[in-house]
Amino acid sequence: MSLARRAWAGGAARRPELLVPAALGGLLLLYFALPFAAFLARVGSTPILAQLSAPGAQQAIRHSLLTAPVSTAIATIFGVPLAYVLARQSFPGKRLVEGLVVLPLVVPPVVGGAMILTAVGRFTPLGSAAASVGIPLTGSLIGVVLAQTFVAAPFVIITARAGFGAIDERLEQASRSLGYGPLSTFRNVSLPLARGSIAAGMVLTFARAMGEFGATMMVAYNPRTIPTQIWVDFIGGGIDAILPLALALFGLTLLVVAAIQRLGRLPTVVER
Amino acid sequence: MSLARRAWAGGAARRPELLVPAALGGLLLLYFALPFAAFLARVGSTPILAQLSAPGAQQAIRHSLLTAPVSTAIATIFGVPLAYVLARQSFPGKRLVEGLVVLPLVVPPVVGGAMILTAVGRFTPLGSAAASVGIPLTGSLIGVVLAQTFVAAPFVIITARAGFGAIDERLEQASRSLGYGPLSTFRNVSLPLARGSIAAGMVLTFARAMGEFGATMMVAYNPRTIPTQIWVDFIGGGIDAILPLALALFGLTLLVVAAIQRLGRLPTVVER
Amino acid sequence: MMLNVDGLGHRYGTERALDDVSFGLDTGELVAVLGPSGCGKTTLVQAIAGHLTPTAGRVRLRGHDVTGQPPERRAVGLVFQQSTLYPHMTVGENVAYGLGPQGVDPDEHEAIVDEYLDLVNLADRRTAYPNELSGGQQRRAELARALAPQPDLLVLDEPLSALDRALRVQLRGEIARIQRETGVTTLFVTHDQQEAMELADRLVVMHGGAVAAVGPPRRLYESPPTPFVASFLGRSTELPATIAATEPLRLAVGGDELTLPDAGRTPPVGASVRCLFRPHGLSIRPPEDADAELSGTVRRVADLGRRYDVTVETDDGTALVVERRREPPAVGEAVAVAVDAGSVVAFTAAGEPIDAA
Amino acid sequence: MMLNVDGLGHRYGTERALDDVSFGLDTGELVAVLGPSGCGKTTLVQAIAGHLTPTAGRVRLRGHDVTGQPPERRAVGLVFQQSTLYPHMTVGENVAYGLGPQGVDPDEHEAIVDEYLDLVNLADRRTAYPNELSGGQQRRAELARALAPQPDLLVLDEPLSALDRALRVQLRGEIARIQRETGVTTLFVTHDQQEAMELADRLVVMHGGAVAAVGPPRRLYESPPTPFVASFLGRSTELPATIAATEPLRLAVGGDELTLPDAGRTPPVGASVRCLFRPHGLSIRPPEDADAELSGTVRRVADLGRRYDVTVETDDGTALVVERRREPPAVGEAVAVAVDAGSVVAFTAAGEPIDAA
Repeated sequence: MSLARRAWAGGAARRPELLVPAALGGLLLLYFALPFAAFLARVGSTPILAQLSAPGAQQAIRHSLLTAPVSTAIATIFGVPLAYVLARQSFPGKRLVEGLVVLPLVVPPVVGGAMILTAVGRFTPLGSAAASVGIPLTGSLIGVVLAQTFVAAPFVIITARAGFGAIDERLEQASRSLGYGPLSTFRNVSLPLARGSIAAGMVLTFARAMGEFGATMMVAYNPRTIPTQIWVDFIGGGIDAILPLALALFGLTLLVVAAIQRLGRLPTVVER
Repeated sequence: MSLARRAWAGGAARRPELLVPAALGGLLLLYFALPFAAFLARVGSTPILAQLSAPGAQQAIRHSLLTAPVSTAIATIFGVPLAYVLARQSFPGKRLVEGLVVLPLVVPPVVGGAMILTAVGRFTPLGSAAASVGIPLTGSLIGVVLAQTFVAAPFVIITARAGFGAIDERLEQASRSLGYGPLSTFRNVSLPLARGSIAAGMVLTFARAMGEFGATMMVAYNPRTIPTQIWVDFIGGGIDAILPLALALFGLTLLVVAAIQRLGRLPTVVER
Repeated sequence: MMLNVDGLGHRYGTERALDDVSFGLDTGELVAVLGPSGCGKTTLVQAIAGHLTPTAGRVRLRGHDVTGQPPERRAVGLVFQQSTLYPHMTVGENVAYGLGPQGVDPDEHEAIVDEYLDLVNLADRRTAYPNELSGGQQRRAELARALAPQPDLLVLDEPLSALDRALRVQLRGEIARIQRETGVTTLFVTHDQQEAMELADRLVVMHGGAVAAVGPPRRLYESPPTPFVASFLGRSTELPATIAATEPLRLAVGGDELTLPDAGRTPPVGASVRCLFRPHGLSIRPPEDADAELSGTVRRVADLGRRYDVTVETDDGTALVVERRREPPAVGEAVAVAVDAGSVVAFTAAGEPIDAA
Repeated sequence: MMLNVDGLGHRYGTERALDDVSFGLDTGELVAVLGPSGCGKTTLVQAIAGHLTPTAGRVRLRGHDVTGQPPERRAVGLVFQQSTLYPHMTVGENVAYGLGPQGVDPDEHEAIVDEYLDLVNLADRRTAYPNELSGGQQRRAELARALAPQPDLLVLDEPLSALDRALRVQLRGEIARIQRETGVTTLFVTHDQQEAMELADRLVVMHGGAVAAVGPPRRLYESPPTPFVASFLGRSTELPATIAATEPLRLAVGGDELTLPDAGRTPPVGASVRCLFRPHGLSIRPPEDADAELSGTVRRVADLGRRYDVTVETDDGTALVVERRREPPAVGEAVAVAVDAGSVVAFTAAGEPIDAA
């Protein structure tokens, strides 16, 4: 079968009929690449470090590097079990749950922010109760985490679910029949085999959390994260004022993509 | 085999060991559901129509309903051929292309906006040349489309690619051997079989384009789309001022999710 | 009895997958569950191993009712058609995996793994990963893993169906040897009657979720209780016939008469019966041969190297396959076909066997 | 010649999948390409159908070189192991799909579809969708679709390998009938030697990307050119032997001597040879039987209903399978084994056949 599989690839390797779609797609790729290239060229002629050491930029970076990992951790701890249940179990209302998982992905971030405000805003019962015991749910780092988690958690759920779904359930059954309970089986078999997918999902969630802008603007305009700081700087100083912080964010993004590619999982997961 | 497949599902139907992960995941689902519920409850007590008929709101809705379909069309026309090539062909540099497709997905929207500005901003060669012939690439509906396409196009590419990838290449080979050329085969076999995935991808791209905020703020703060108008209204009037427009966006989102669920493709595509 | 399956039934929604399935396995026995796709074999395996709770009936292991027990509480080793070796563990680690829950002293794991890898002739692949093994080696590693914890019962669910014929025949012999050497009670599930008959002490033939027959291969082959069992256990051609006389039992088939050995109970003269002819019980004769019961025209001759399969179309249009070792007749030739009465199995119109006493 | 494959070679990167493969098919012939997994069968099919451009050699259809032609320019009908019926079309639409490019008048499509659905006994499922068909019906619909455009060549790539044995045997007969009725030149690719021998006029045996033998089943079975062909075409046990005398040819095997029919060319006395014994060419005798060439102990008796397969372990430890129709000996019994010299195939140490003249 291995030969057979390679046969298709080999046959495809000289398919002239793919030239037209490749040319069409190339235009889109060019449009993706052009802004990147222009951005990098422009950044090259800017004093990066000086601007990054300004107190506002420093603080924004600190806030982002604090909140995004926390949001990712929350999304992973609660999302991976959910992903496993969705991959393994059918139950009444499953489509509703699936819809709920996808919703934050398609709800515009500003609407998501508005929704969070209606739920935990300062003048809601929940928000005022929390604020009165000294835990402000908006305009605080907690608010940032709430916004990021809402918007970014679906990525790790969906990707981990794909990973669990790709594991033949019989591998788990074999483990049970070899004497391991459900928890040991999950730890010994399901988790190691889905590790790549879970990591890819965490990386996507982290990237989305780092870049979160719309919902954060509504829920916690202060304290600033990198994206909100970029906006403030942009209002004040235009494009050149924001290049250093944008580059910092972009650098983190590049790291993320490199990690995805090195894990080698995203294309697979996305492909199948 | 059909019996065998159902055997697993049936066996899973009473697996008590899934209660703990289900409970953990339920907390996350609750956090997704709570803001929605609070939002809908709050909206119920607001004079929607009056506010939606204000000229600013009307114009924002018009702009959004004009730009998002155009962006979706561009992404589809160029993205679906690219998806087909990625699903069927291996070539040197494919990983780079895949990285390029994923990048706009993980680049923070504000950074994406900054990148577009460095490429086609008013003071760049490209931007000034276009503006001089009367086609302003920023601060215009064209700018909105540029921002939306950059941010939203990956969705239709990735989803369509998954759809094409799921088609056994031998179905296409059979069509070729029955006398159809590559183009007829694509039209008769590949396209109909991937239709569900392509539609789901278009729906996701449309939703993302409708909700686009960060990049649009940078590239075209004016003319206003619904998300940018929401932000402006929020600054001026707080949460209650934006509920009608947010509801309009949310309503469109709900339509989108319903369409996805009805097409029945997203969970499958995402799952595998 | 090592395994007792008692009145097992299962439904998926409204679809009945298993219907009142009962049989047992003695210690050390190798029994094959044989049936076509969709006959409920897989559901049966899942219920015995504990991955599915049947909607009716009981499963007993060593006399203990385990119907409600989870799989990890039953000592049932399981090998599926697809490999379930863990890709993130070496072959040795896979084989050792089942030893932990048995409370085997970790110091002894190494020796036990060696022993079982030796048993399946895989000692030199201990540090390999499953994806580095050939298809046959994967099967053997899987057997070693299932056997190492010394299960009460080994269940092999179509273990060879995904393999090439040559490998399948080879591994069949390996499984027989391994079962002989370990003495493990084995349930071998397959759709391949040749495989089942070659390996098993007894067969459980399943059809439509129910047990169609239980017994040793030879008895079921020679005296099948239903036409389904008769045709599933070996090639045969069915011809309609009527009872011409009862003592001795004579059947009218295709214009000729055929005398069968005395039967215990027979339908009355004139009743319709279903006759199944085995290819090896038929022989080609010259046309007009006085001893031959049937006549027809040769439609096809398949050369199988060792023998020819000659397809003869009888005068009423039925295609009859006849085995022949010598030079076959030519296509188009008119021939007579003699029937070895001992190889014919006959059933009443209702499917009751007419026992050749 | 309908198809000529001439010196076909293909590499995937540095891996050689096909190596100088040449053979031809006469019009109306049914030829089977037979070989184990990974022998290059699939690559060969892809090259013949035009879905892959071979790195060496030519493919000719009706004498025209089509090596560089795309698949749609070759009239090759293709059926794979997996169903490739289009799920969004009915069975009738699937069968009609190939008629359009042939320029068949659309008014005639209906009649042609009816004709081919009749041919495969599927006329009543015309408006069904493929997922409503059983596995066997899908195969037949696929055959109808491949045949409807009346291809020059029908290529069946393991068409039955995914099916249960009972269905496989039944469809094998169907394929033979359909091929006979349509007269289409057919290349049948399989790993199952029984399937190949039953269906094919000639075999092309492949091994490691190259052609190991071409010829009618019986000739290859009786006079295999290599040990691989000998063992792949039928069960056999290999025993090492040495030449004891050359006229007549006598071999020393396991302490005894075995006289073979006169051979054309033989190695010198004392040379090592490889002897393959067919199970049906061996027979169990009482121990100390003067005519028996080998002796050993019965290790296993498998009851196959029609016959027993008796595994005898010879004194040097080789397991020899012997077919027996009568009551078999008991396990553990000491027996002698007589060899039918005519069924033995012998090769030099280098794998050259020692032709029984």
